Amino acid sequence: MSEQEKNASQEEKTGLPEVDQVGKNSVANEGVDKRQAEKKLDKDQDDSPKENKKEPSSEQVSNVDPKPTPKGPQPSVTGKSKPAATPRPRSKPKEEKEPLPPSPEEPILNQYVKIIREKIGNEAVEEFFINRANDHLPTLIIKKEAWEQVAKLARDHPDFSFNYMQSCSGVDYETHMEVVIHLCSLRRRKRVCFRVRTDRDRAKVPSLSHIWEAANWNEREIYDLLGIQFENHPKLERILMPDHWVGHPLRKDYVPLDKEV
Amino acid sequence: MFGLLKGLGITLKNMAKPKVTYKYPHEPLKMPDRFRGIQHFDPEKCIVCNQCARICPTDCISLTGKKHPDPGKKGKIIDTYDINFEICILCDLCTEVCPTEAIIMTNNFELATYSRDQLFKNIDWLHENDQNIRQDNVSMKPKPGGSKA
Amino acid sequence: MEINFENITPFEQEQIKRNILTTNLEKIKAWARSNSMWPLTFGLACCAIEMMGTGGAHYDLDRFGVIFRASPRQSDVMIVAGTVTKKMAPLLRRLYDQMPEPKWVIAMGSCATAGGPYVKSYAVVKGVDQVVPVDVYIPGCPPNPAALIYGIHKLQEKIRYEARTGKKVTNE
Amino acid sequence: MLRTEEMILNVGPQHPSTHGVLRLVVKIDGEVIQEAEPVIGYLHRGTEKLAEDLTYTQIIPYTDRMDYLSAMTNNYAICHATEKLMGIEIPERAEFLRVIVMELNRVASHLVWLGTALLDIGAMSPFLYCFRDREKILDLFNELCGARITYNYMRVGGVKWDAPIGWLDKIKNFVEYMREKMKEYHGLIMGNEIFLQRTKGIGIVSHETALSYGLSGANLRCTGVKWDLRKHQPYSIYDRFKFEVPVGTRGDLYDKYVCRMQEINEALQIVDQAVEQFPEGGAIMAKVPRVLRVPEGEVYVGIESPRGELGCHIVSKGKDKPWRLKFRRPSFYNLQILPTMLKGQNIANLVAILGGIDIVLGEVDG
Repeated sequence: MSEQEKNASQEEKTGLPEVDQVGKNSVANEGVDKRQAEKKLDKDQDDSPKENKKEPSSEQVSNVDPKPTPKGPQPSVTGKSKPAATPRPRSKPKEEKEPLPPSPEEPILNQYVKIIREKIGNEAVEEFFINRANDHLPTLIIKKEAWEQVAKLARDHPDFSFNYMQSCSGVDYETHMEVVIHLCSLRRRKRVCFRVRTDRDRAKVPSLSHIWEAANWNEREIYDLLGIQFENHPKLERILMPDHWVGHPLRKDYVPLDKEV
Repeated sequence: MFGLLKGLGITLKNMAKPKVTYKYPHEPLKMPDRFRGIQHFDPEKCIVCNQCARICPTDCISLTGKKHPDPGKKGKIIDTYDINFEICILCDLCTEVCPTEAIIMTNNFELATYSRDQLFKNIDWLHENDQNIRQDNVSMKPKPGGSKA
Repeated sequence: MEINFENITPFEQEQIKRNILTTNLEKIKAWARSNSMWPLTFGLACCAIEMMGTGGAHYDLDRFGVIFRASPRQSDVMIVAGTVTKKMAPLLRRLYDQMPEPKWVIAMGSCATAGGPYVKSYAVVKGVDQVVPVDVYIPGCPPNPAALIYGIHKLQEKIRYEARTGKKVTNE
Repeated sequence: MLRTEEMILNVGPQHPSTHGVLRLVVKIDGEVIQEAEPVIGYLHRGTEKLAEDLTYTQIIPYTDRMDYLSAMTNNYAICHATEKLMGIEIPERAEFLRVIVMELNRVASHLVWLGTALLDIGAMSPFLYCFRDREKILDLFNELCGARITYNYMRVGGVKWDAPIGWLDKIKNFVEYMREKMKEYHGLIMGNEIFLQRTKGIGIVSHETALSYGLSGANLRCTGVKWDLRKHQPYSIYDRFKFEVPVGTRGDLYDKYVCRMQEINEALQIVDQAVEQFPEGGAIMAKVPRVLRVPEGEVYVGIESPRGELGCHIVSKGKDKPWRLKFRRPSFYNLQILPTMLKGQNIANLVAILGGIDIVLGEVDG
């Protein structure tokens, strides 16, 4: 996988043949098409929100359920943007009638995806959607292998220039782990959310601490509380808990060793 | 050097100002009405709805009800009502959810004790704690007094 | 000097009572100690801010001879103000051991008393009395400065009472 | 030339000048700090884990205890995030009350900072003055919501208490009073030669470093970056008020001091305007279901707390309890830069620099 990306980046350096460029563009377009198709699906599925709501609750009771929750762990376009579609009193009146009018941030999101796919590779972006509840925040799910490259690109590319890390958190979804970073560009005043998924048992994500210094302690904290290993981290040690602590407390299956002191 | 003297001048000016220190232990300290000290409980008002115990973030309230002694009446009456004041964080959520104002806050804050057992407050203690009860309990409703004038 | 108590007049007796303080050493010691309690600033969390506030102008702990000391070697009282975590507990014990005798501990706030809001947390000690002996508990989250002053007075009373009667105050 | 030896010095966790239970392992060579390593976690209480077992209403009192110097902003962060996820719009009157208390809390928090930071560099009397004036704010809060530090004032959908009778007039008086006092502080501190020598040119941070470390609040603005979430990512009703974002130029301790002092002035100005525009009547709570079932989704909101960007990241799975709640705690980010700032400094500047960052350990450790 990483070899492929290397090739891709090498191609970049050596100057891409035009055919390739066109091909990539078409892929990006495909992504948009797929998205729209999914949107339609969303409309169809919208009728049954209650059933979906019940399922996760039953799952939380029994931790053994191997199936992923229908919406949470696999944040597809349908799942995440559903809250906007439910008939709640919305702060933005334009969203009240139509289930999903095009979001104002959508062209920007598509541009992000296009740039990443051009520069790094088609597989770098797993999924992308707009988090409507959160002020139409563009959200991209990145492949683990491309995580570091995407981060670098996000900081250095003039169309991104996300030079400020707002937040970095880890989430345990019981089926997998996720690292979520929220970036902000002070110049462009735009925000973006990148996510990366990793396996639960051998959670491992490349470290970003050499790109944003802010990631350093954050990754230590995530390692401490959730047990995600960060590759190439300068000092991956426990930061909040004592060194001899057993287990990672924020994991959903964490059982405290001692009740009292 | 001038800056230092200027600062000293301000300090000296403040010496002549009236004292701000409260004479607390010698004179009782008046707390505002909404101050959260410790709860007062009125068993007659309680309808054993369990809402206060459920909303408590630290689970410090425990209560049991029993059947109404008068067989003609429905519902329950309160049997025991305990607040573990060791872990009560005075968040005021219990008084907020209580539909009948059976549990309300008082202003009493002089609660230091020599042992942890004394911080376990039972129904009798809470009922006897009937000084400085908060007057203004309907918090969520707008009041005319809060307006600009 | 011999004083013959047999033949002093009631007037003289009255004068003696008024001018000569009869006491014992223990009581003097307790009086001195209780009026110059120097607490160790063991501020941990929110309660520490209230403790600082008590030291500020409006409540002014100096009135009671309570002057905050930074070093455990110079202090008699430890005001544990805030949440004691499992990471902090050994250090708390060490600081307590470093304090010279006689020493007292005030558990300020519900965190120090019993874990308070964090009673279900994995990282918090459920009450500082599991680590050091506590003399006075002040409930509240955080206790208001006046409650802290009340607690300190309670401790002063305790010191004097113990000296007067020789009994330990536990559950009185 | 005096021969010096490297030595490892352990500062904290219980230390008068650490603002809370921070431990620093400092490697010094003579008087010069070679290396400093903060050890944190002495106040880690597991709020995030506890929050997973609490309903959204029950979490609010816990946020009070995170950054205990400005509990109102913490209250606001969680309420704002939840409201965003549920799509609740809160009444105007509640918004005004929220802004007033948040800005007053910013003043109170900066006053604590001013008092303790100056105590660190050897000035005793500002501490007493600051706490005297802070007490006035706390009394106002006490009257409003019945607590001095841990307010538990805001609710999802509004605020708990309406302003009591005459409260707004008291605020007006306080703003007047505080403006007067700010002049006094100015005279007390600004001209003081000792203060200037201890702060000017100490602990310089460039703005690139500051951004990379994710600093926020006055720590970022003192380096010359104009970034205030109230202005640049407006939330609540801050776009209705006129205020400036003070920035520094050099990024040293003195600039931090100036920035924070001006922030107090700006906060007072916002309070003044909010009291002026305060709406007559109206509800203080939106219509909110009794049991808050937050729809599925994920939300991150950042707000400007006195220490910087306080973020709240909620992952909800459609229950009445959050699946994951994570706070972006500004002090945690701000503290990270400490080793860089301390390198090559005199040991005497350690507490001055630490005081300048303005950390709250309850927030660092979470």
